This record gives sequence, structure tokens and C-alpha cells, in this order.
Amino acid sequence: MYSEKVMDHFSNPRNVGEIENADGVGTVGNPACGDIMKLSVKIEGNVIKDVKFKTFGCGAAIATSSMVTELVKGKNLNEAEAISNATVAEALGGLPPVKQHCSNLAADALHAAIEDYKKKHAK
Amino acid sequence: MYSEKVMDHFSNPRNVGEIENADGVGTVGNPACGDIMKLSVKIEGNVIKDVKFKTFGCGAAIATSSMVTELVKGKNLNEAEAISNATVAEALGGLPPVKQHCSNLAADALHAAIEDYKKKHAK
Amino acid sequence: MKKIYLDNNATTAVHPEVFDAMLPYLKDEFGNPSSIHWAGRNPRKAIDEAREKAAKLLNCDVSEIIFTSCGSEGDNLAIKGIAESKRDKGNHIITTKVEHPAVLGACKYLAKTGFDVTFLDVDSQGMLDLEQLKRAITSKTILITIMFANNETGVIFPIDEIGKIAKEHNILFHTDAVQGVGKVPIDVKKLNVDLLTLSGHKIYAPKGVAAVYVKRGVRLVPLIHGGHQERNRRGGTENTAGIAALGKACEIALRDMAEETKHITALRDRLENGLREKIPYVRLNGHPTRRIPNTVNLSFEFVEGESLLLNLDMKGVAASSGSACTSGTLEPSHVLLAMGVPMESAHGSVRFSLGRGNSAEDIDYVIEALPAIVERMRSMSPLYSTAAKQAANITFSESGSCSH
Amino acid sequence: MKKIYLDNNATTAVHPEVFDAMLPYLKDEFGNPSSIHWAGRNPRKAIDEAREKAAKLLNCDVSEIIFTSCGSEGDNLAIKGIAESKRDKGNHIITTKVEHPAVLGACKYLAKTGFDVTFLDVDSQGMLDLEQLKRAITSKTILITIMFANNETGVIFPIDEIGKIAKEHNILFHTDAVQGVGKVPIDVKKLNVDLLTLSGHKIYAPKGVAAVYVKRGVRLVPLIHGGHQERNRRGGTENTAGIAALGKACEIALRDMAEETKHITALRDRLENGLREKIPYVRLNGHPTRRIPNTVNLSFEFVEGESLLLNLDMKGVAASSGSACTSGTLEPSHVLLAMGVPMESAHGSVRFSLGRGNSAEDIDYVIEALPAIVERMRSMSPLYSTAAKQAANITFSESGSCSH
Ligand SMILES: Cc1ncc(COP(=O)(O)O)c(C=O)c1O
Ligand SMILES: Cc1ncc(COP(=O)(O)O)c(C=O)c1O
Repeated sequence: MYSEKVMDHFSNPRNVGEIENADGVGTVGNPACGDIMKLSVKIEGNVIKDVKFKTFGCGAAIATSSMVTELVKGKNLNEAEAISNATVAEALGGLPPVKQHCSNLAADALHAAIEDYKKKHAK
Repeated sequence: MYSEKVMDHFSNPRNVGEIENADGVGTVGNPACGDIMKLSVKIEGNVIKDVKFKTFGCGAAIATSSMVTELVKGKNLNEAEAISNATVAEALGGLPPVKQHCSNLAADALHAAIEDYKKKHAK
Repeated sequence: MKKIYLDNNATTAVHPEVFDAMLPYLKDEFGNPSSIHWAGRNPRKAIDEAREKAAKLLNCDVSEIIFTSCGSEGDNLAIKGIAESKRDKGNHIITTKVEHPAVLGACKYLAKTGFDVTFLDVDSQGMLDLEQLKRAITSKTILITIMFANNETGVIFPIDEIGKIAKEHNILFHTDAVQGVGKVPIDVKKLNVDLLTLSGHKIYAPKGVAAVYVKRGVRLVPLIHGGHQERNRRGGTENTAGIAALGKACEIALRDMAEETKHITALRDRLENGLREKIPYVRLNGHPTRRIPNTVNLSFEFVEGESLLLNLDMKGVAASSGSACTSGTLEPSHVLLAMGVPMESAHGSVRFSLGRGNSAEDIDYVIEALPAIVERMRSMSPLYSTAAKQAANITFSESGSCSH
Repeated sequence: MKKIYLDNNATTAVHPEVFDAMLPYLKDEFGNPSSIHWAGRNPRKAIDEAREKAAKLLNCDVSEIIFTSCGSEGDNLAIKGIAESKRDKGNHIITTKVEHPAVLGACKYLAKTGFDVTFLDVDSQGMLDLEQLKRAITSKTILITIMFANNETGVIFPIDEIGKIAKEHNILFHTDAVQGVGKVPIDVKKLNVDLLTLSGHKIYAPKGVAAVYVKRGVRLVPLIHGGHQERNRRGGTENTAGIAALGKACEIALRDMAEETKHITALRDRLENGLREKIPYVRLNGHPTRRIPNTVNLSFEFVEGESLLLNLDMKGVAASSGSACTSGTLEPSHVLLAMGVPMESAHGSVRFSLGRGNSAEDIDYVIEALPAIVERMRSMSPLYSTAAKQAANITFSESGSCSH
């Protein structure tokens, strides 16, 4: 069902965990689909220095979480905001049709984390 | 589909042919079913001395024709008239269900031949 | 005893390559194709590949193939599925009198549930009158279902022209191509058909698997509701082994058709000519040329078909009868009757349908054996005068009833 | 790699004896069972014998068995066939919320075409309330269709009692016994069922064959119209090889059931107890005792089922998820939701279904492997606090949509 790349990220997920004293945290999901993602970021200047995730979800959910952390690390906020769920799916070499709508929330989690950072920062 | 006995009578039918100057001839059938039987009898006194058949029909039709000639030879007219299509089928060890209604006209042909004989005789 | 199989329109032997192709799925690769674990992976791949092969044979897209369990299911799915999905557009269906019982049965069923069905006539050679078809079309016509080739006579209908007529009138067109696929090239794109049925066991796959082509965009109500299989158009765990077999059979059909057709046509013509030369009073049922290459249907006048078949069988020759005596009813073939063949001749018909396994020796054996059988049966027939060597004059009283 | 198959409710491996029983019909005995010649004779016999074996397993008459192509076809035939033939008597059908998609699909389809369908609830252990059933019956109720055993949880319904209720009210009763047959003794005479579905590939026959028991005198409209096969109740050339296989599988089921049940129950309990001992926060989905002997459905809280299955698969263990992630939709199991299992737990369910091929070593391997997998997945789960070893407190914004 899944491509090799998806299975690689699923079985060896990058950047699992939670950043203590994170600058931004985004938690998104939909229990009906069975996917909940929590992404935390460390931001220095305008750049994402560190990022970690925790995900409750299927293979696609975990792989996209892992992939988005790889994609975003070292990127500036503008670049990070430009990453879409489609970007992530593409970077994984595609997802099975049934997984395209749901289970592909990693970019949403990232954006939520950045928003959270901005909100705190704005204060 | 057919029992061994039916197949025996089908492949080695007894008393095939037509009796010249027969005392009675019965021809019955139903082209829709694809069976037409012609039975001719030679009668002496009250007894069926000889009997022959010609049949256009399926395996069951030919086997029943053959069997009825065997059953009836040497019988008197009362005995012959008592032979029914069921008697013939039974003597063959049964016919397949689909063949029980049609294709089992041999006794009808016999009765028609006897009737023919009686009609001529009555004159 | 010699065994000569000339009943390939009834069913075919499984091709050895097809057998090999299905074997793994009856052994280690038994998993459910919907499973995500190791056991389901190769079965899923097998189905995907089979679908590609079937699509290639018909020149369509993989998404346009629905696997079913038999041609009859395919016909029922196509006809009832379209009837139901188009019910609000109209309730008129056009078919012919010479369809296979699966199509006739589905249409007669629909006729009982509020549909209006026109059964077109055929002429004495089994051909359709396209003007009659055009006249039958009404504003309520939603489906035309006409077979590609007749199973009893082999007659091929002008599917391309029918397709054009259907298209002009914006009516969906289904063809039961169970006897056409694998015997003549069929390109659904060129034919203008919207739905097409094929059956595995007529093309050297085993019984239990078939397929329907459904043109993209054509929606039909499933016959078997259930799981998501076949894109929600046919529920039920897939018959992986059967489907893999069908795929292989389609691949072989595409590969070998040209060559096999040459081989089979030559043998069929040899049989047809040989028998007609040796036996008087033989009638060809069907069209002399517009016919699938493997089929010849002959009536041997004055004798009945089943008797001939039994006698042939005793000599190891398997053929079948237009007479449905063989199949649980005693009425003569509806196909031959629709062609106006007289009752007695209809009952005297024999269908020889050849296949890739046949040889010239097989054919010569039949040409050798059958004349004596026919002669013997004629000598027993009250309809034939042996002395005059022609029809006998007889009258008879009706007896027996075919309805039971 | 070790391969351990614990997904026997999805499908089973073909039993070697079954394979041997079907082989001849994929080779020399390829004839059409309706043919009168040599090629049809043994296939016909094979079907007759298979019918006897199936009838013997269920304790019914051979005339009461209809062979079909899959359990889904059987369910559709039974439900739609009765609905249609009883339409003039009433339009109400009773079923449950936890039926297989084949039954639910057929019922929902009927609901769209003018039938009124009641979907009964189940309690948290997946059991039915018979009082609710009784209350649901109206003067228009023509059919009750309730499964014998649930495919996801293994829960067995009180079919005998339901049968009595149906009989008292003179309502026909169909049971989808696809997961019951072969696992527990089923005697249709004792159960008061009028129709019953079984499927070959759940009892070590191949995919592509199944059967419906239809009590003598019960009339149903065919799903597949066509030839005279199956006493005019199911058209289509018979899948001889599949039917012979199903017959053999029924024979083996009858012969081996008692012994296999002992073996499989012991292993299932060993698995269930072993996992629950070693892993905290495990929920048993279904009834602890009223269950078919081979099935256990567990939710591993805080982790998602598909991830677990993928991890198990990487270790060679084939199991499946109540979560339908695996089968083309993302909604969690309708069965578990009907039981009131929370969304997250429903998504975290794993069904282990054992079969005759399993050994104690298989089970111990899983008991060994799974705890580490669960722990690792929990450490990745935002719903679980690794430090506190309990549920984490989280809030999240909804995103994504399951409907597509
Ligand atoms: C309870 C139940 N009913 C029906 C079916 C459908 O059977 P099949 O896959 O043979 O169509 C299944 C299995 O998939 C089942 O578990
Ligand atoms: C023209 C035609 N249509 C449909 C069928 C039905 O196919 P199946 O036997 O696979 O149901 C057949 C063969 O029996 C056929 O010859």
C-alpha cells in the first residue's frame, strides 16, 4: 500500500518527541479519522532551529509528521508557511488515494505551531 | 444423466422397424418436445405376436420405445392396455426428472396402435 | 477411447499457462487482497495485473473493468444496474429474441417490475434488421443490450453499427460478448459500446470468474452490495486465483488470437464441408460467413439432436445441441425458433464449437463417424423413408406436454 | 522472516485436502456440468457430492443449498431475494447496526427503494437486546436478518432465540453465518433459521465460492437470472472446482471441528491473556465468553491500529484492524462505534483471528513482540504521557475531514 519512502519514515521516524520550552506548539487532528498530531518548534531569529512531533495515527500520519520535520528544519518562517500538505505528500513520493484527504495533517500542525509562536511573540 | 438400462435400450434398441401389413399402427408425438413415435403391431387372437417401432426423439424416447416393445410382446390386449408410461419408465429403472413428462410416450403409442387395430377389427 | 471435445462454446479447458498463473493464489498467496499485511500484498498485485491484462485485451482503462463471478452475473449487473440507475430517464429496453438466458432472464425480470422490453426478431440466418432496431427506439429507451455473437449459431451481430445508432440516440449500449471475446478482436473504443460482458471459462480460464467493461462515467447500481471492492461496484472478497487466471487468459487471447483463428477456422470449415458432403439433408443454422470462426450449427433432418449427441458421446465426441433437452428443459432452442427453423429441425440441431485444442485428426474422426450415426438414426425415424431416401409422409396425434 | 497468520476472519489458507479436491476440475475434468457428454459427467457428480457435504454440515436437504460466488452474493441473494418475493406482504426489515457491509449494503439499498429498515443497537459488549428486537416487529415485518457471529469481535448472537421470535411472528429469518460456520456447530433444523449464508474462503476453501441455505418452501427472487442452474435460483455456469472445494471444506469442518475448536480456543486464550498481562491499557472489544473460539479484538489505548498492524507486519505477523483504514475508508469500525467504544479506542483496535494453522510458538512470538511495539508507539503518541504512564492531557483543533 505505502511506498518505500513512506515506510522508511514510518519505521524510522525523524524528530520524534516534544521540545521542552518550545517556542510554538501546534496540535491538530480529527479523532474520527484517527489522527492527532502535536508539533513543537524552536525558533531562533526567523529560522526553525528544531522541531519535534508526536503523532497518534496511521502509517501515513506518522510518515508525514516525520517528513514535515525534515522539510522544515533550518527553514525560515516564510518558507515553512509555504509548505503545504501536498508538499509533504509529494516529498514522500505520494500517498495512497484513501490517505490523501485525512492522515495528511502534518503541514497543518506545522502552521498551527508557527501561529502559536507568532501569537506568543506578538504579545 | 441416463441409467445404464436406458442407455442399453438406447444403443441397442429392440424391435426397430415397421411391420408390413400391420394389424394396428399408432403414431403419437409432440414436435415441440421433439418426440414422435410410430408403433406397429401384429395381433393374433388376442395376443400381440409382433411389435416394431420407429422413433424420432431423444434418448429417453428411443429407450422407452424399445422397452415397451419388449414388455408387450406376447401379452394379450388387456395386459397391453394396462401398461402405462409409468410402467415403462419403471421398467427402465427410472428416467431423469426432466424426461418424465415428455419423451415417455411409448405406452401412448402402444395404446394408439391397439385402438387402431380395434377400429379396423370392429368394421 | 478417443476423446474429442467440440463443445468450446459451453466451456473450455483451462489453458496450462492459465493454470500455472492461478496456482500460487490457491497455495501460499492465499491472503485477502484488501489486507494491508504481507499476506494481502501479492494477491492485490495479482488483481491489479489481471485488470491491466483484461483492459489491454479490450483496449480500455483498468478503472473500466469490473470482475464478476460469471458471465451471467456480468449480464445481470450490466442490465439491471443500468436499468435501475436510469429508471428516472425512462423504462424502455431493447434486446433481441436470441440472447443468452442470462440477458433474456434479466430483461424478463425487469419487464415484470415495470420496464418495457422490446425483443427484436432475427431473420432466417439469424441476422438483425437494423431498421427494426431504429423503429423500436423511443424517447424512453434507456438501454440497448444485444449480444456480440450468438452462442448457438455463432452469428455475429453488427455491433459497431448498433453502437452508432445507440450513440446517436444517446442510449446506453451493452453487449454480451461472452462468445466474441477471444475469438475475434474487440476494441471497445472503436465499437461504441458502453458496457460489455466477457466470461473466463469461454477463453481458457476456469469457471467462476468473468468481467464487465463499464465505460468511464457510466454509473450503475451494484448487484452485490457490500465492501469497497471493484470500486464499490461489486462487493465480496475477490476470487484472486480466478482473477489471476482470467488476466492470463486475456493475455494469451491477445497474443495467440490471430494464429488460433486461422487454425480454428480451417478446422471448422473442414468439419462443416466434410459433413455436408457426406450427409444429405443437412441444414446450416446461422449465417454462412458472419460467424465466429469456431462455431457451426447443423440440423440433421429427420433425427433428433440429443440422440445424435448421445451417439457421438459413445464415440468420445463431445458436442451439444441447440435443443435444450440437454439443459433442463425440453423446448427446442429459442434461437433456432426465432430464426424460423421448423420444430423438428430445431430438435435435430447439433452445435460443434471448436477450440485451440482441436486437431485435423479430431475433425476427420467426426466426419468419419457421424454419417453412420445419422444413417442409423434415420433408419429408426418415422419421419424418414429409408427406401425413398427422403421425408416420409406421416400423420400423428399429439401426445405429451412440454410444459412441466 | 517468520510468518504468522492471525487474520483468519479475513480469509483462510486453502486446506491441502481441499486443494487436492478441486484440482481435477481445473485440469481434465473441465467440462460444463450441464453437458450431457463425457466432459460434463464428473463435474456434475462433483457438484452433487459437494452439495451433499454442505447439506450434511448444516443438517439440511441437498435441495436447500444454493451455491454462490461469495458470502456477499449470498447475503444479497437472501435479503433482496426475500424482500422482493415478500414485497406484497410488507416492507419492513429488521437487522442490526453491526452486520457485515454486505448485509448493511443490501439493507440500505432496499431502504432506498421503498423498504423500511430497522437497525438494532448492541450494548457495550456487542450483544443484542431481544426485547428491542421484539418491539421492532410490526405487522409489516417480512424479514429479520441478523448475523450469527460478528466478524470483528467474534460475538455470537442468540440465533436460536431470534429464530423462535421470528417463527412466532411468522417472519422469515436469515442469518449471515459466514463467521460461524466451521467454527461452531450449526444445525439449521435446530436453529429455526429460514436462510443462512456461508462463505468458502473462511473455512479453508478458496475465494470465489459460497453457499446459501434456503429452507424448503421459501421462495426467493434470483439475483442472477439466467439458466436453470441451482434449480433456477442462480444462473451461470457452475464454478465446479470451487464448489468441489467448498464441499471438501464442509466435510473437513464437520470432521475436525471439535478438535480444532479445542486447539484454537486454547491458543486464542493464551494470546488474549498473554497480551493483557504484559500490556497496560488494553480493552477487550466484545463479549468475554459469547464469542467464536478463534477471535479476540483488543484496543491498545493511545495508539492507532494501523500503525500497530504495520509494525506487526514488519515482524511477519498478519492481523487486522477494526479500523477500516485498512479497507478503503478512514472511518473507524462501525461495529465498535455501535458498541460505544470511543473514537480513539476504536481506531486503536486490533483483531487477531486464529486458524487451524497456528501453533503455540506463533502465539508466544506475538506475546513477545507486541508489547515493545505498543510501548514505542505510545512513546510517539500525544495522547499518552510516557512519564506518567497514563493518558496525557491534550487539546487540539480539528483539521482534516474523513469524508471524501
Ligand atoms: C460476517 C461476514 N459476512 C459476510 C462476509 C462476506 O463474505 P465474502 O467475502 O465471501 O463475500 C464476510 C467476510 O468478508 C463476513 O465476515
Ligand atoms: C452468449 C453468452 N452469454 C452469457 C453466458 C453466460 O456465461 P456464464 O456461464 O459464465 O454465466 C454464456 C455462456 O454460458 C454465453 O454463451
